[in-house]
Amino acid sequence: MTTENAQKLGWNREEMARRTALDIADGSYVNLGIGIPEKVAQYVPVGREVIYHTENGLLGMGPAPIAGQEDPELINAGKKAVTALPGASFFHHADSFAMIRGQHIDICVLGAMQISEQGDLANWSTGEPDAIPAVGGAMDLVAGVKTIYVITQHCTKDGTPKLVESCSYPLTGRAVVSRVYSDLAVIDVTPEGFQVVELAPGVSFDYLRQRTAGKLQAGRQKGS
Amino acid sequence: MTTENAQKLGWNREEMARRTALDIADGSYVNLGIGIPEKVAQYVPVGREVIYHTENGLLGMGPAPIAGQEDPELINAGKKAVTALPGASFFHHADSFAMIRGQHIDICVLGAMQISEQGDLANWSTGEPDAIPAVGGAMDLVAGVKTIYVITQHCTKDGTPKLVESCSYPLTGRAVVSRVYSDLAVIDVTPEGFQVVELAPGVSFDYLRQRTAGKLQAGRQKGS
Amino acid sequence: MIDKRIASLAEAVADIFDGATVMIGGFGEAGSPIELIHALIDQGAGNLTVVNNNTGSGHVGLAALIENGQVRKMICSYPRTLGSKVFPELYRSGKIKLDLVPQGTLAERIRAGGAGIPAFYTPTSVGTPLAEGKEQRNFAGRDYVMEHGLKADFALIKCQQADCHGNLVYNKTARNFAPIMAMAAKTTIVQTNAQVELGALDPEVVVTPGIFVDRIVTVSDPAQESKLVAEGRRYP
Amino acid sequence: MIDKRIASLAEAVADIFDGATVMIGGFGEAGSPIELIHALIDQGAGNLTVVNNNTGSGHVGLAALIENGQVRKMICSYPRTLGSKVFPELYRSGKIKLDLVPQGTLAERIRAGGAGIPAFYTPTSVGTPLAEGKEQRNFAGRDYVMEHGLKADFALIKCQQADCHGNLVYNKTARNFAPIMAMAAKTTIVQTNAQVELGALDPEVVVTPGIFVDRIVTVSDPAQESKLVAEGRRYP
Repeated sequence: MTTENAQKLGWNREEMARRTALDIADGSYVNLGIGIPEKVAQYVPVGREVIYHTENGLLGMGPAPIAGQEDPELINAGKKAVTALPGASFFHHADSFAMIRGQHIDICVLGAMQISEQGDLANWSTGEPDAIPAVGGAMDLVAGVKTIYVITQHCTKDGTPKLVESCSYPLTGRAVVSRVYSDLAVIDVTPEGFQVVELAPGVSFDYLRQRTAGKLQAGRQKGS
Repeated sequence: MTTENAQKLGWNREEMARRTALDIADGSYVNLGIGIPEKVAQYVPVGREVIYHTENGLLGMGPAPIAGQEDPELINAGKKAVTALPGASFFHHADSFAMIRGQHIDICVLGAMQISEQGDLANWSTGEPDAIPAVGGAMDLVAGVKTIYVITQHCTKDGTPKLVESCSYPLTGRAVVSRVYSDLAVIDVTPEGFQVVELAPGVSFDYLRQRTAGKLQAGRQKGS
Repeated sequence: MIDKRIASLAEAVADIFDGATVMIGGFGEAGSPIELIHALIDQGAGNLTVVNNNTGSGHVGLAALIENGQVRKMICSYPRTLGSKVFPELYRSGKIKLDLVPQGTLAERIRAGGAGIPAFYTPTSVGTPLAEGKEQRNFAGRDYVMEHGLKADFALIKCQQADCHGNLVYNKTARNFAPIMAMAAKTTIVQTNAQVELGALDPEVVVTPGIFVDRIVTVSDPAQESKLVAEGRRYP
Repeated sequence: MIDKRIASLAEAVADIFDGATVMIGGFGEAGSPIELIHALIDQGAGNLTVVNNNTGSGHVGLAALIENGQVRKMICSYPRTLGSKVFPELYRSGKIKLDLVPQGTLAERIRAGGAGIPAFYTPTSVGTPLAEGKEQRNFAGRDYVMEHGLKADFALIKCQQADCHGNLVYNKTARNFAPIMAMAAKTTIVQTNAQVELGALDPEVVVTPGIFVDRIVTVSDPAQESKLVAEGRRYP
């Protein structure tokens, strides 16, 4: 594989976010996790109106303010300055998580360390003994939101698959992930295991299978 | 006993309410039941500020509005028109009963059908088979408010004692009543049974005992 | 684009189905969505389970819905309000069922239903007939009963102002059960006294965020139940 | 007369005792009652159990309270915020305990504590290490864990405006845990940006009714935690 080919293989972070945004229907209530998921908001197709929830107590969250307009008391769950759009509302934490736990949010997009072929998600702890455990709202989101999408690099930096038969890291939730958007493919979690929905440019099914540890079905993918 | 004596015996409804009001400390948060308890608000001694809660969603309830100023959407738990005083707040039912159940209300004054010497209260149902059962917020109030006072006629119209060894009517709550204000006396519920705090004008301890079915202690009463 | 406004009351309640569980806001007449209830009478769905604190009064609103034979069961705390005659008669003749729930337990069950809490423990009703048959448990020396979250297929509620996203504010004690019913129902249908532009409601004062609301109909001059009752009106 | 205003921060926190459980509002710096925390550092109570979503950042506010050795245990969901260095060091050296609770479970436990609910069931954390050792139960085919209500001896919170009865309104996402902590604490101590006349707050928009508030101190120009951290400030 030449360097040039390697560069063309798969999706970059922006493309992953753009691809995810395609699957967010008009009128959805959406919670975006920290990192690549935050970028999804930029790519929602024109003509769709999506309302963003941030679990620290705001529905109708808008983009980051222009420089100098930041309000330290108007932040998102990642503790970054945001804005409130017309139609927004503020509420306290118990009400905010009632929205989450009560299955009122349609879609949550999260990052991942591992996803099992049963849809188990590990994204909060490597389980290393000296790590400071920190969970935030991740377990609440995966237990409560109707549909959980994951955006993630298909493999770790050292090439280890993140899509696995069974997670070795501590779980965030069991059987919660619906769909994975990796740099290599869009993949559904189904009763028959992982199923390819779409392959990224230059990615073949065999290439993907070599980098996936769980059961992988060709499914109804388009592309090569 | 002459008619004249009979008229002087005990407290009337207004006096019962006035006597109860004496025991409501400055700064208390208070919920008043329907009937004689409602009258207590009129008799709180000058210089004390008491904040009234009505379980349908208002803290800082004021007296009835002047005629013609009634708002059908500003009512108390008895569904009568009220007012909101400066410092009032409106909230929904779950928040209102969180105040009650969470022991944030200091005093609740209720009517009664029966009170047992253990402090059990029956005030919601006669248990008759053709009665329409209706409980409202009574069970929540007795379970949640810090101190429960009862205002009641000492006996029913046919002379049957309402203060009893054990309630025969269905209970509203067990061991919940602190003090009873009847037309004949103020009576504490103690581990040793009913204990007289104060006798109404013209009422002797023996007279009271004859009209009380539970264990009655002379206690530390003033008066005859 | 998100616009939850519906042109007519009839359209707003069209899909309420036979056998549905319907939460109806209001404490007495305060907050009662009387026009939505009348639209449900016109629509005719039957065998309903209705959740409301009371059972209506006179022969309009909730009482009329009951009188019209559309309600199989009432879940409520106080079916005996002054002026409530329809329910008692049907109840005594065995034509309607009653699930009597203490008012605060009813409110907390509805909130739990909306908040994804399947069950919780409460001290309310311990030692009373309403705790019979319910699981009890002691925490830190005190007894509690277990109660279940309550959900509904539909909620019919009334508010003061609404925007097209479904953000709502209420009027005084008419708020009562509406915010939690909006949370607990699959489909929440709102009649509002007034519609306002998106952005007109301060985000700090919105009581019901739009996420809990599905349909909004404006009824700018709603009937007052007690007036209809005093005039001896009947619906239909 | 009811007047919950207290003249000084020192007076407001004077009776916080060794071993107390103290809920502290704020999500990151938004809503953090930094002046009240500094007053608690001056006051010196130790062996505290502190409930907050995070563990502070830099060497001011909550981080400074921890660094000062006053905190025995943190109950929180995310003790690893950017800029949080004090807690991780003490935790690794075994000098502070951590009770890690999912954020929504933490919020619901606090609300339950304030609402007289000793325990409830939640789907959050089922099948994860945080559910280990907790009672589980199946309702309608789904597994839930039982969680307990959480109360405190004191709550320290910050608001935007307060009246002398303790009615509070907040500023944007600084609201976060404050309203429920005010409910769950025996004594709720508030620092407010501004005091307003009784009656100045519309009863429709009060977020925390005064019944949940015990003491109010005005701090009209509160420090901004991120600025202090950026400047490398330390307290005391």
